Amino acid sequence: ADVKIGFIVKQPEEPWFQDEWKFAGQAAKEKGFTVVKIGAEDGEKVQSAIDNLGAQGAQGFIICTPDVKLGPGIVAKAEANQLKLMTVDDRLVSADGKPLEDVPHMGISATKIGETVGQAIVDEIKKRGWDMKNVGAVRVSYDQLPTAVDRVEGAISVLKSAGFPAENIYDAPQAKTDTEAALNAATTVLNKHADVKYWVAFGLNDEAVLGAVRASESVGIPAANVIGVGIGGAESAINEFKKPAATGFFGTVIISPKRHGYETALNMYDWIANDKEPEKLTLTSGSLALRDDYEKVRKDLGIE
Amino acid sequence: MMAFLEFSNISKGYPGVQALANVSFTVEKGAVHGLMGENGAGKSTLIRVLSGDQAADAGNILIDGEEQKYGSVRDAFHAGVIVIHQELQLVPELTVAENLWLGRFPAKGGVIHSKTLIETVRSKLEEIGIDIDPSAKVASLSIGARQMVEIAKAVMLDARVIALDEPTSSLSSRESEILFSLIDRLKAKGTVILYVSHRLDEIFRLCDSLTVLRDGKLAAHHPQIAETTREQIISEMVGREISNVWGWRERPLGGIRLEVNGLSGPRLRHPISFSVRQGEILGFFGLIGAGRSEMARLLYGADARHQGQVTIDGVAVSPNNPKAAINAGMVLCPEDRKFDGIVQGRSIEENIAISSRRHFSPFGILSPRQEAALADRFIAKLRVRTPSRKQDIINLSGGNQQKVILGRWLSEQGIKVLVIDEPTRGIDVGAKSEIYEILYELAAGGMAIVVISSELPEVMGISDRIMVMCQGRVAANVARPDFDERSILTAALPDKNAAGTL
Amino acid sequence: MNSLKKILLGEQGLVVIFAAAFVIVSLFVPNFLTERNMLGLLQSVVTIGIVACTMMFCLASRDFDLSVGSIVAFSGMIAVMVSNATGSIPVGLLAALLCGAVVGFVNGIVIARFRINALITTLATMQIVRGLALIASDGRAVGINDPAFYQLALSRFLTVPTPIWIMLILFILFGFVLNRTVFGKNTLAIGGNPEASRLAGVNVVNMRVWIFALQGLVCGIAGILLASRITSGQPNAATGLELSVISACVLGGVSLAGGRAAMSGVIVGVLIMGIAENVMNLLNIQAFYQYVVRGLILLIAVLLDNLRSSAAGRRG
Amino acid sequence: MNSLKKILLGEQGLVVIFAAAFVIVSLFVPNFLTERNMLGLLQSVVTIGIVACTMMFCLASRDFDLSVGSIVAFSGMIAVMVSNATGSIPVGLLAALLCGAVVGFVNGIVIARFRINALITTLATMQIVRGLALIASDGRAVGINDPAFYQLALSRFLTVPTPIWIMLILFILFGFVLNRTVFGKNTLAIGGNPEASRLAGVNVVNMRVWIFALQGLVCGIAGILLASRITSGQPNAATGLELSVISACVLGGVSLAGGRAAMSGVIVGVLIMGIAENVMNLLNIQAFYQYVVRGLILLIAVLLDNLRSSAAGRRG
Ligand SMILES: Nc1ncnc2c1ncn2[C@@H]1O[C@H](COP(=O)(O)OP(=O)(O)OP(=O)(O)O)[C@@H](O)[C@H]1O
Ligand SMILES: Nc1ncnc2c1ncn2[C@@H]1O[C@H](COP(=O)(O)OP(=O)(O)OP(=O)(O)O)[C@@H](O)[C@H]1O
Ligand SMILES: O[C@@H]1[C@@H](O)[C@@H](O)CO[C@H]1O
Ligand SMILES: [Mg+2]
Ligand SMILES: [Mg+2]
Repeated sequence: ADVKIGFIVKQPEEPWFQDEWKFAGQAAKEKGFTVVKIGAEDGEKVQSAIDNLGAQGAQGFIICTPDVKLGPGIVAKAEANQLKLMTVDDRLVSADGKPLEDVPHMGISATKIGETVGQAIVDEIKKRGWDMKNVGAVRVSYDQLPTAVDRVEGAISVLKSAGFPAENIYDAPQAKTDTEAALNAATTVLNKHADVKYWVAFGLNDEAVLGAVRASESVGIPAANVIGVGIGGAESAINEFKKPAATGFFGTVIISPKRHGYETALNMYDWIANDKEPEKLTLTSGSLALRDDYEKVRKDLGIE
Repeated sequence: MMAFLEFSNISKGYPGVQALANVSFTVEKGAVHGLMGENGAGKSTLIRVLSGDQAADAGNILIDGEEQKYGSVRDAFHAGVIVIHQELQLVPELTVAENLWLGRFPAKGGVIHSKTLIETVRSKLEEIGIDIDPSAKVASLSIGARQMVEIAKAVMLDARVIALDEPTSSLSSRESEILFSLIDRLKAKGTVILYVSHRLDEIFRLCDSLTVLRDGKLAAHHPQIAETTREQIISEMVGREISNVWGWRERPLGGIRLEVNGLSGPRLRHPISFSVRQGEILGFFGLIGAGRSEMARLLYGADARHQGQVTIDGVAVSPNNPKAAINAGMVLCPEDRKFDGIVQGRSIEENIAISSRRHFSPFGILSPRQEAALADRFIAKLRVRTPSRKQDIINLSGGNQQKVILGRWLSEQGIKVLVIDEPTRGIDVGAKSEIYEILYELAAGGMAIVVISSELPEVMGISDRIMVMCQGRVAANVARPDFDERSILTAALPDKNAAGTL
Repeated sequence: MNSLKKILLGEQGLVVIFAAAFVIVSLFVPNFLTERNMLGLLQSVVTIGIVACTMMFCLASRDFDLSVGSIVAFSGMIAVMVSNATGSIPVGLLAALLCGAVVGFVNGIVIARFRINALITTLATMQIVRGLALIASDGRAVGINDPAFYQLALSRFLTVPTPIWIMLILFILFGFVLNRTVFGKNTLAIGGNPEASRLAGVNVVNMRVWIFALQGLVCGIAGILLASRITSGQPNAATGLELSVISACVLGGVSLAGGRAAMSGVIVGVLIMGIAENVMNLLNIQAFYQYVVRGLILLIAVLLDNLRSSAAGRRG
Repeated sequence: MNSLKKILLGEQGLVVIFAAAFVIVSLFVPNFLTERNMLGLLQSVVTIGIVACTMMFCLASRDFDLSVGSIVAFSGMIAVMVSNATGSIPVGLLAALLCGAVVGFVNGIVIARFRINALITTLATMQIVRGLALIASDGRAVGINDPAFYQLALSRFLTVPTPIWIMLILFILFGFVLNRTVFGKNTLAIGGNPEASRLAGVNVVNMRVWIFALQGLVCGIAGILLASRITSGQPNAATGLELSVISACVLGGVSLAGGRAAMSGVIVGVLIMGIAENVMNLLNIQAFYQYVVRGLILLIAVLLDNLRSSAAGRRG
């Protein structure tokens, strides 16, 4: 029979998920199966997406869930529709917060990415020879999204253990996850601490950090005094590197949508067509890309 | 006899206006008591205080010797007071029956007993001689029919006191007669009726006693209406004598100004043709629903025409576009001022200048000084009672709103044709004769004027010629020398043999 | 021919147009008209459908409620948290319903008694309640301890899942309330002419408070069912619900100017929204194009309805 | 004493209340009243402020526009993409303005000429336009080739950044248009009573189309400035803008029932929203509590204004 698999993602507008879908599509083309792409922004949409897949005769699906606590519901729904289930990016957990180990997962821990960001910042501070006491950190936060909390907390833990003073870390809460909101929040922080000369910035993703960098520019802090490290590595970050002069956007931690999209789709196909069950847990890692080496990093990760 | 209803030292002020000041009078049981006064004298305010809608600043109301302390319309209703307000208070989306029962639906456990709802209304309407389908939506009724629904509301409930605020202003004479006989019946039951009207004929026909208000104060109280005269009441109201209300005089007529050829529309199926000459006042008379208002709206382009040509001085007026009509020199004062006339939330000044300001607003930029001057001129000319031209029009009394709409069009320039639907609806006697004077003045200047009115004396009093409409057709065309109340009324009555074709 | 025209242009025109569209979709979209897909579709509109019942009353009385999404999320959270804390699901459910009703009641008091604009008030409570939900849960979803809670959504009666039954019951109930009770007629009257209603002795203030409280209670029901379906209380659930629900109502002919509403229309509005989503996914339409298609469907639906009613010669 | 009361209860009461609040905040919130923070605050309200100018007209004429956020994002994208493609920034800007105006025009035509409900229409175009922006960019941010584009937002005149000047100019311009031109008065008249305005010779259909087109154009300006500030065209920008803008207007006393609006009120509304955000960040209030505080500020602001105007005895 024809193989049909679903690929459900939580934020279909985000470039990251566009890429995952693109690579899943590529796998489908190569192996001759069908991928049904559905965006599901909340738990309710996830439920109907799974029903919908069942109705159109899919045999399995991959999901990046809007919330990991949806785990038991997703598992139940998949069973009810007799669909094989795999997760990507974010791992499902049970009611008590323990990972659902039976569900095959490919992803990267949010805390780990955050730690990579923190490390990149610490290294660069040292390289530039700044005294951490004189450096301020903008934590562009979006605390209603658990992943976002894990990421920034990851970065903060590295900073702190490298001796960055905790009282120099300032919270800039975004009202929404776009650049403008980050820009407005960060501007307030920078103006509140007008005496601080050097700044570092981190947040949920590239857009958040970009907002902080734009804020530093608008209040007249020179690019050389700013180190912003984002997460994602899609167009908004690349655009920054392509600018003729270096900006405060120092680098970004690229995670590969290729592996997440292509491999998960392939694994699911093998599971359905050849009854080959995928690994229970595959962890991928993020790679830091800078202005000078981003093209190479992207190539290594299989994206161009 | 003893005083059944007593107002004692009632005062009520609004910002900038003392609407009522120390008003006291009494009404006896079973009496119909008239309430008269100029526009803005405070009649509606007094009625609103009686209805529990607005609290008086000071004073008491006593019914049957008992002091009333009600704080809401509901309380007043339980005290046996029912009020029919000047502005119709119906819910257009509900049916006639539902409107009549609103606020006290027949229900068991919250579930409406729909059979009772319809049937009681049907039999009641039949009993009092109003021919309206109880299950029709109010939105589908004409203003006149809506007014009848309001009246039925008062009659249906057994009230001790009923107040009617200008109930006949949108009724034809035939419907008014139905109302009068209802009032007679209520009176016989001992109900006290407070009756507000600007029509002296009605007051003398109905009332046993009368109070005149002026500037919010009691100007006169007549316990026996027979002991006064029209002239006395008028001078108590307006503070001067008005000898001849109509004041018509001969005028020279010019060439044809407005020509209407085969005009028809969705609610006016039979094409209508007529013409009006320069300086001529053409009156349209007919019963409720005869199609006069629809004719006027088609003429002006307020509704889409099916067919027909309208020309002014030989130039065609494009259909379905009021703005084009104004540019061609035609304006319309609509009959329904609340929905088609006043712009709520805006000042008197803006309501007057809305159209004419284009003449003194270069590049669309206003001239506040000229607008103010214009507003002041027409407030004075039409005696609009208001503390300031900046007053929101919604706060004016009904008659004063009508005057402002008139001011809107009188302030226009280059008008050749004035179509005016029920020009003096709700307007006091003093202002009435002034409005007629203005019409004569405009006609003398060469304007062609079309006046639609349901008041036969008015149409006869001011028109040079009368067209009578009946069921959407022109039934007669009478020149002034041939005016005769009887034949005009006969022409207006539907032919019993012909099928209702509208 | 003439009678066809009559049906199309009659009161139930939207229903007829909808039925026609349904038949076309059934014929041309594979997998659409299967029992599974129909049940899935109905389940996907449970939240919108339930909340639309009372939103209809709210709009019909010329009010507006933007806080429904937050109340659904909040009461879902409360249901889960209280169930977990007390170990008793009924207590949790009661707490959730109570919470929803209280928020709605507060909305009503502020709007009707203090005469604050409904848009601003509910925009404010929308944020306050969402904030409370986030604070209560520290921004994270709360899992359900007792698996019996899932049964609310999973259990079936005559092969149809319970949430769908509940939605159907509420449709019937509120349809009845709107057309046959004093409450319903007063709601329409207030929307049609608040001043006239007040002068006729309808207690407008109380009515409005009741409508909002009811709206809150019904959001509580929707919140409980949602939490059970997604097996957790999520502080971020149901964002944007308000616009979907209001559009469904307006699509179904409820007038934002008040005074006009019909349950049949609202049901059709809800189903149109659900079917559009369902069919796009069945046809595998790309995410970005779905935005465009969704917008076009909305437009076409009201356009058709408008052509119909203007042909029927209603007054603007 | 009496004159104080007069000022507080007068037409400009909201402005006075706002001024008082401003003084209090300045005294008690550290770092608030610094030049840098003031400029930062003003920059943060540029998008809302600019769009509020025309939204005021839209609401005053009893209409409603939910598509503003999408138009801002879309025209920002167009500005960047066309600038990149043609190598000319002026051409890019022109294209963006044109695009905004065209979308607004289409809104206007559908709403005014085909008489479709404004809420539904703009909800539809909101989705369609967002979809188009996503399709055009494949969902990705588009970088700006020519750095001169950044100067739109970065350049300063008398130490004040250009976007703030543009916002101020639009405030003055539209304040003038509202109070001193036939266009403004006609807008208010339509809002007060559309049918009466039509019969008084106002071309209601054309006016409404113009207002929507203008709204689109102004969204184009906001979109360009936003793209320049964030140095890229982002298809996801400005989501939810519509609600913020509408709340700012309503806060500023614009009546949703039409017919009432004042530029001074809208400016105050916009500033209240901006200051609330700014002060909460300065005071380091936690994200979740910010929701609650934002909601409360909205409520208190309208409540105060309401107390004021009901004390002044305006009619409900
Ligand atoms: N809500 C209000 N706010 C301000 N002024 C008001 C308000 N209601 C009435 N007025 C004023 O009070 C005065 C009395 O008005 P009222 O409506 O009682 O007059 P009326 O005698 O009924 O006149 P008409 O014959 O024109 O109906 C008028 O000057 C009117 O402008
Ligand atoms: N909104 C409406 N919907 C449906 N029918 C209407 C409407 N308005 C008027 N009609 C009907 O159209 C016909 C013509 O009404 P029109 O208002 O022109 O009469 P009229 O002679 O001006 O009488 P009046 O104004 O005193 O009611 C009547 O049969 C009336 O019932
Ligand atoms: O939402 C984020 C997205 O921005 C991307 O960084 C990949 O991970 C997802 O969780
Ligand atoms: Mg009156
Ligand atoms: Mg008439």
